[in-house]
Amino acid sequence: MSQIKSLDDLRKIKEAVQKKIQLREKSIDPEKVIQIKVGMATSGIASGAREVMAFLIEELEKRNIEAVVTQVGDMGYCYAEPTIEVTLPGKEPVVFGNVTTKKADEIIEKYIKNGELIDGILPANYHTI
Amino acid sequence: METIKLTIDKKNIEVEKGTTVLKAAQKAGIDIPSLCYFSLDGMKIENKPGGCRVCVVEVEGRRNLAPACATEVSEGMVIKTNSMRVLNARRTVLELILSDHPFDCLVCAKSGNCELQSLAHRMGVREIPYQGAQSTYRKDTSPSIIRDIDKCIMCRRCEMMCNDVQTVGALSAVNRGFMAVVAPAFEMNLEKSPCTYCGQCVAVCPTGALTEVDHSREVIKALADPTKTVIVQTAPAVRAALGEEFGLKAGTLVTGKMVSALRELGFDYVFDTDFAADLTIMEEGTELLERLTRYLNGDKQVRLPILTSCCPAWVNFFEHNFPELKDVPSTARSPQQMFGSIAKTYFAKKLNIDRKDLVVVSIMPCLAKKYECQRDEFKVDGNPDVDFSLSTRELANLIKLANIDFHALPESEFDLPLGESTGAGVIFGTTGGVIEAAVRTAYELYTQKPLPKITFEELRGLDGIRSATVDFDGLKLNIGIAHGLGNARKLLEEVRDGKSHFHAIEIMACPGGCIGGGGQPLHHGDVDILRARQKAIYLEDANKTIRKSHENPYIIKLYEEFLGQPLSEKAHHLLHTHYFDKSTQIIVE
Amino acid sequence: MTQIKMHLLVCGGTGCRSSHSEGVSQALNESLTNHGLDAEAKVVTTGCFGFCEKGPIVKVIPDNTFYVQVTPDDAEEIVKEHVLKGRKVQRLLYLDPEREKTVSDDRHMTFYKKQIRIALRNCGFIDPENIDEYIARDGYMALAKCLSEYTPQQVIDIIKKSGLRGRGGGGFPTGLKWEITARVQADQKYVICNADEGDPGAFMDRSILEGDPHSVIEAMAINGYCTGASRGLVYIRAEYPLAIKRLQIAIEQARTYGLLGENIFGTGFHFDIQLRYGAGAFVCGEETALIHSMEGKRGEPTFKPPFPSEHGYMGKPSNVNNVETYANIPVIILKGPAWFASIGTEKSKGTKVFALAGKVNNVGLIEVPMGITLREVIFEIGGGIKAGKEFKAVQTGGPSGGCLTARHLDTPIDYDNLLAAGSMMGSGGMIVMDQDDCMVSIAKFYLEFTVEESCGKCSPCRIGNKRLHEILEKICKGEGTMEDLEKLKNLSQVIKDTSLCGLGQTSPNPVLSTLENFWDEYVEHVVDKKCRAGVCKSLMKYTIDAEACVGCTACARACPVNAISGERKQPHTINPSICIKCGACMEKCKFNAVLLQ
Amino acid sequence: MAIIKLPECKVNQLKEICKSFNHDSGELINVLHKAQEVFGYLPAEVQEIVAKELNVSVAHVYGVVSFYSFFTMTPKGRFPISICMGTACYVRGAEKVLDEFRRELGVKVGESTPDGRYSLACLRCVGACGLAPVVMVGEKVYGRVAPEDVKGILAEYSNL
Repeated sequence: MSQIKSLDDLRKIKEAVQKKIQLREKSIDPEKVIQIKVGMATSGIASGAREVMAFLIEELEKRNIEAVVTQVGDMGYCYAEPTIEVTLPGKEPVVFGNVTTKKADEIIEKYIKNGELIDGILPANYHTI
Repeated sequence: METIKLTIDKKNIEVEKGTTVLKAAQKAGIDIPSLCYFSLDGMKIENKPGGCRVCVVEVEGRRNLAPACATEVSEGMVIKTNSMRVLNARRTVLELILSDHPFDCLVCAKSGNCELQSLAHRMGVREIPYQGAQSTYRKDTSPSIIRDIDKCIMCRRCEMMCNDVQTVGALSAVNRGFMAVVAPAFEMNLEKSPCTYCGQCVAVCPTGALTEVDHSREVIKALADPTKTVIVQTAPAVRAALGEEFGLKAGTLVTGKMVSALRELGFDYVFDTDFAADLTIMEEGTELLERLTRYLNGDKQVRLPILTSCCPAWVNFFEHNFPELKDVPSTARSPQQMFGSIAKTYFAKKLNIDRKDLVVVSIMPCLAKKYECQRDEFKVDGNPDVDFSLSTRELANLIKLANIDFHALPESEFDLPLGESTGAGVIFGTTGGVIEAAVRTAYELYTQKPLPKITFEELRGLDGIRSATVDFDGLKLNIGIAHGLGNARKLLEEVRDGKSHFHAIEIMACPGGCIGGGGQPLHHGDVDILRARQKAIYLEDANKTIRKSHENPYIIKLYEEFLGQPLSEKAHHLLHTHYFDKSTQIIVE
Repeated sequence: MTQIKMHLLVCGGTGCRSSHSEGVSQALNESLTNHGLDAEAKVVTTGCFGFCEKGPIVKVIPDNTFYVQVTPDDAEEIVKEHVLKGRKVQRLLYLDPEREKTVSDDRHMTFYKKQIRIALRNCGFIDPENIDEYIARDGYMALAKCLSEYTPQQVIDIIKKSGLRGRGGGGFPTGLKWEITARVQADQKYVICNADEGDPGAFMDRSILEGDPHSVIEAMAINGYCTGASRGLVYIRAEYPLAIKRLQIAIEQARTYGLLGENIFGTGFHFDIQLRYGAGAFVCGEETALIHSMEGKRGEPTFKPPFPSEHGYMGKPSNVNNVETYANIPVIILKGPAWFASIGTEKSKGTKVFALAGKVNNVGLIEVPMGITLREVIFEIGGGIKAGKEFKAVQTGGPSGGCLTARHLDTPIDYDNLLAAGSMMGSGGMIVMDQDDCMVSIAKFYLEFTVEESCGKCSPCRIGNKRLHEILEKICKGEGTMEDLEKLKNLSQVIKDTSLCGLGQTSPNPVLSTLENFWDEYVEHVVDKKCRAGVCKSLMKYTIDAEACVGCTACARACPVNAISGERKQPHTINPSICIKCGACMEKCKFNAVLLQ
Repeated sequence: MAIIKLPECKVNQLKEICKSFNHDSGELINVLHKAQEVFGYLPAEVQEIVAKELNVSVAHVYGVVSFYSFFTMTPKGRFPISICMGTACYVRGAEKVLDEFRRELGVKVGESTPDGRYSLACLRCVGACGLAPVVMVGEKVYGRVAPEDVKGILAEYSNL
């Protein structure tokens, strides 16, 4: 560890370490940021949900978008795995089916960034715990 | 001087900033009762733990009551010392203290002289409503002091004396809460502690928790035994204080009445420790000159400064705390022991009786003397040179016991030969006196010239540590004086560290010297009493025709007939001693 | 690189560790490794979550899943189901007792709903042994701001404006205290943190030190800057080994970063902190006693004035605040005094941490805004009284506080209201009692504590409290008289009025408040010789229900003192003058015929 | 004159502790903590040496030792049992648990069993109020202890 010699040093360290707990910071009030839930039941995992989740976490951070990505169990859309649910602050949740990394990229760019609705939206008829 | 205006019981008064409410009230003529508070003004001795809560008063604007002893006055303060709230609280607190105190006033050694008892009397306590368990402890008897700490009220005066003033560290508050009490480490006996028996704890104890070991019964027994010749010696400070026990003003000299009283009590000979004090000067003065001469002749082995050794508590102190310096003090025994030694040899021979049939009693202002006379090195075949040592207080009790009207007694003279003394012997009773007496003699012996002026004002006073330089006809003699063992410790540390510039140091364990001894009438914190006693001692000196020890004709005769020279082999054998290492030893197994 | 997508926060507070939370962390870590998930999810040991009732607690982030009473054996399931598959482990979720539904997201738990966490902001959120996590939460930013942007007086003014009052008991305005210490001229001054939390049943300060030690260190440094002190001392109970360890680690890390030591932030300000250990004396919570203890002496208080601000440790001016007070400071600096003052009541600003314990469903550590009512605390946050029993009293302020009753339930909690109600804020103990608690015995219990903890220096506390306790014992034994009740009153008043320090000045509070609020119960003990709660054994009587007794003689044979007589197959009777109330008969009786009344 | 006998290594250890605190009498309590860690308790000999090393009177050291409940002059049992008597534990029945331990072990609070196996003590709040009443045996914490559990707890240690 290096010594902190000034306020700037402290700020730099803060920025560097903030990521470590960002996950927790965002969870304090998840409604204020974008919430993304990834269906992660066995079928989801088999159809690549884990890769999609990793992609989302990485890309959102790269693109400086504050979001909480959580995993949930079976969403009840076996026909459209992997599924993800995106909730923009103050809006109703929207569920996307058959999400690949490519599709995920599109969701980020269009729906999350600009609120544009895109293909693949599923009717909201499920309950998560 | 910044002053503060305040109101106490509707009286407007103005006092110096920093004054306590207790003292401010005193100034206004209001005597707030107090218990744990104790001070010897001007001697830097003060005990104000604010613990007993007897002196509480009501301060306007304050939520709870304030202890008058610890609360400093502030501008515009309005104080009530006698509101119902105060009176009820004070009484309840006192009742609580009494509820944890044995009810054996009738047979208590302190009865009649107990501050707790007088307080209960003053407040008219007639019952103890809050009765319950009492804290009880083991009773402890040492050669000098009895601790009956069931009677301890946690005023902490003894602890303050033992630690802050005397730096002896034998006592400390121990335990917590209801079982808190002042005791030696591990609540062991005082005898196993570094206690010096200076008796200052006894001198300040407001109750019967700390008292002296009473030897008057043994003395009465000896007086009643027709086979025994009983002789008595009286220490110089006793005559300056004994009168107080009979209602006389402090500082009244009662030498002649005291002698008469002792005769009435049946002592066969009434002698004076002052005689032995003169003898001490002969030995100690000569020792000083001897060491000094060796030193001036370039002897590197010689230990200077020389330290006086007539105070037994002081001897105990360095044996416990500075054993590495045990060859520094003079080897001369104390006057009490010199007297005993000469009485049981020289005088017994004169009477032609066996030492076992001669009982030597000493009247001392001191409690350490009780221990001193029991030391093994002052016994011959188990028979002590001094059989019993009584305190000034015990003597007063004996006189009262014997129905002697002290005031009506005539003035009488001491018996001879061991009753003749000089002014030098008398001043042993106060701080600075021993060294002044020694200087009077040493000067004339060293310079072979008569003293131009007999008194040395520069050596007198009540400051804890004093120093002066005396001109011995060109030889500048640096003299140090300390009274109170805490002050002594400071000088001792200088000696130990090789930083002392003194040639001779006088040390007395008690504040004020023997006039403030642990066996004296209780002064209850009145420093004027000590001053008056000191004045009386110097007056007695001034009244004497002979004021230098080496001019005492009976001392001269004693050397001619019996001892030969000071520091002779016989003198060494009878009048000198050696010291022991009493410090805690760690033995590694 | 795989991103960490999940944090598993495991409570590492003393409470949860007592129920083996360390084993849980270990098991979680092992399981994550076994499943190859250690790069995706991370186990973090945090400070106390406060919900000690149901420890050990594991909280899963980011979905705020709150698992309770987790054992090491549960780790595998959590990892396999929740971490891997996103399925919450139902059986470990908290069950809301009122709605009888599991609550998965702790934000919806009534226990947390009314809480505002300022002093506890980082407890249960960050890893207290990692300074980076503290810095990530704006840690040391307040110190940096003070040193670089404010004068000491400006900082003091901020604290004054915030209205923060000492959280240790007395409620003295913190800013004013700082100002007094700052004004005294001296060559050396000290910043002292009182972490000698001795109230039985209170663990606020410990939880802060265990969960967020840096907040205290930072605040002490800020105080050093304000008062001109370069040395800080934390007086901490030796009975808090974990808090000591975490504090030591935190001090080391702060030193390594140069946040303690010479020339902090390059501003020429020096400050460092040392620890001093308490050794089990409640009275050392009093600041003068604490200072004596730090000096290696008996922890006896001395009369004030002089106050430590003028004449403290080693005779030097010393600012003494407790842990919780310090923990509030950095936030106040960063968020501003107005924000802080917007929380709470007119004279008591901000929040207060309480250790809620006793007969409530949710025992734990809570932080609530000043002005919340006792009802909200006990019945909402605390989840009501255990086993559906009836609320009887709540004792606030530790042994020096008083017992409040149902009629105080809607009193907003702040310094002044509690005092007016005959209790006090104290350091924040809050013990709830139900119908099974005898209020005379409760008063006796507290007095027993005071008697044991009195230092013995002043007579009213040393002897007076002992007498109070004796009288209460007498009453509990059924030997009390009405005169004794008068004695209790007078004695209590005098002890309050004359004792040397805060301990004695408040020790009769449990007696006075129970006398005031439960007078009938005292009278019952004294006059009717009855204890309605059934606690005072001496007032209880064993009898035999003649209808239920079949005369089997089992009880008579079991009685060690032959107090039971009766013919075989006839109802037996107990001679109450012989009975020693050992209960052997009741244990032996198979027909529930022995009654205790 | 007090004579103290202690094994050399212990004396040296004590001296080392005092030295590590610069023989500062203000550190007396920290020194005593360390000494108790080493010896398990603070017998008179240990206090004498500490007094000597820190240059304070042994009465003062004892005054401090006897003031703080954390310090003890009697050795603890091999399995020290502490019952929490904090308020939370008290209202949830700690006293009955204590009574049971007293009965089972036949010792009073503050005493050790004659074989030195167990010692019984009360303490004030371990901070596990959620688990009240709490009992500690050594470092191990037992929560929600009922009088009936006492036998079982003791049984865990009877063969160790």
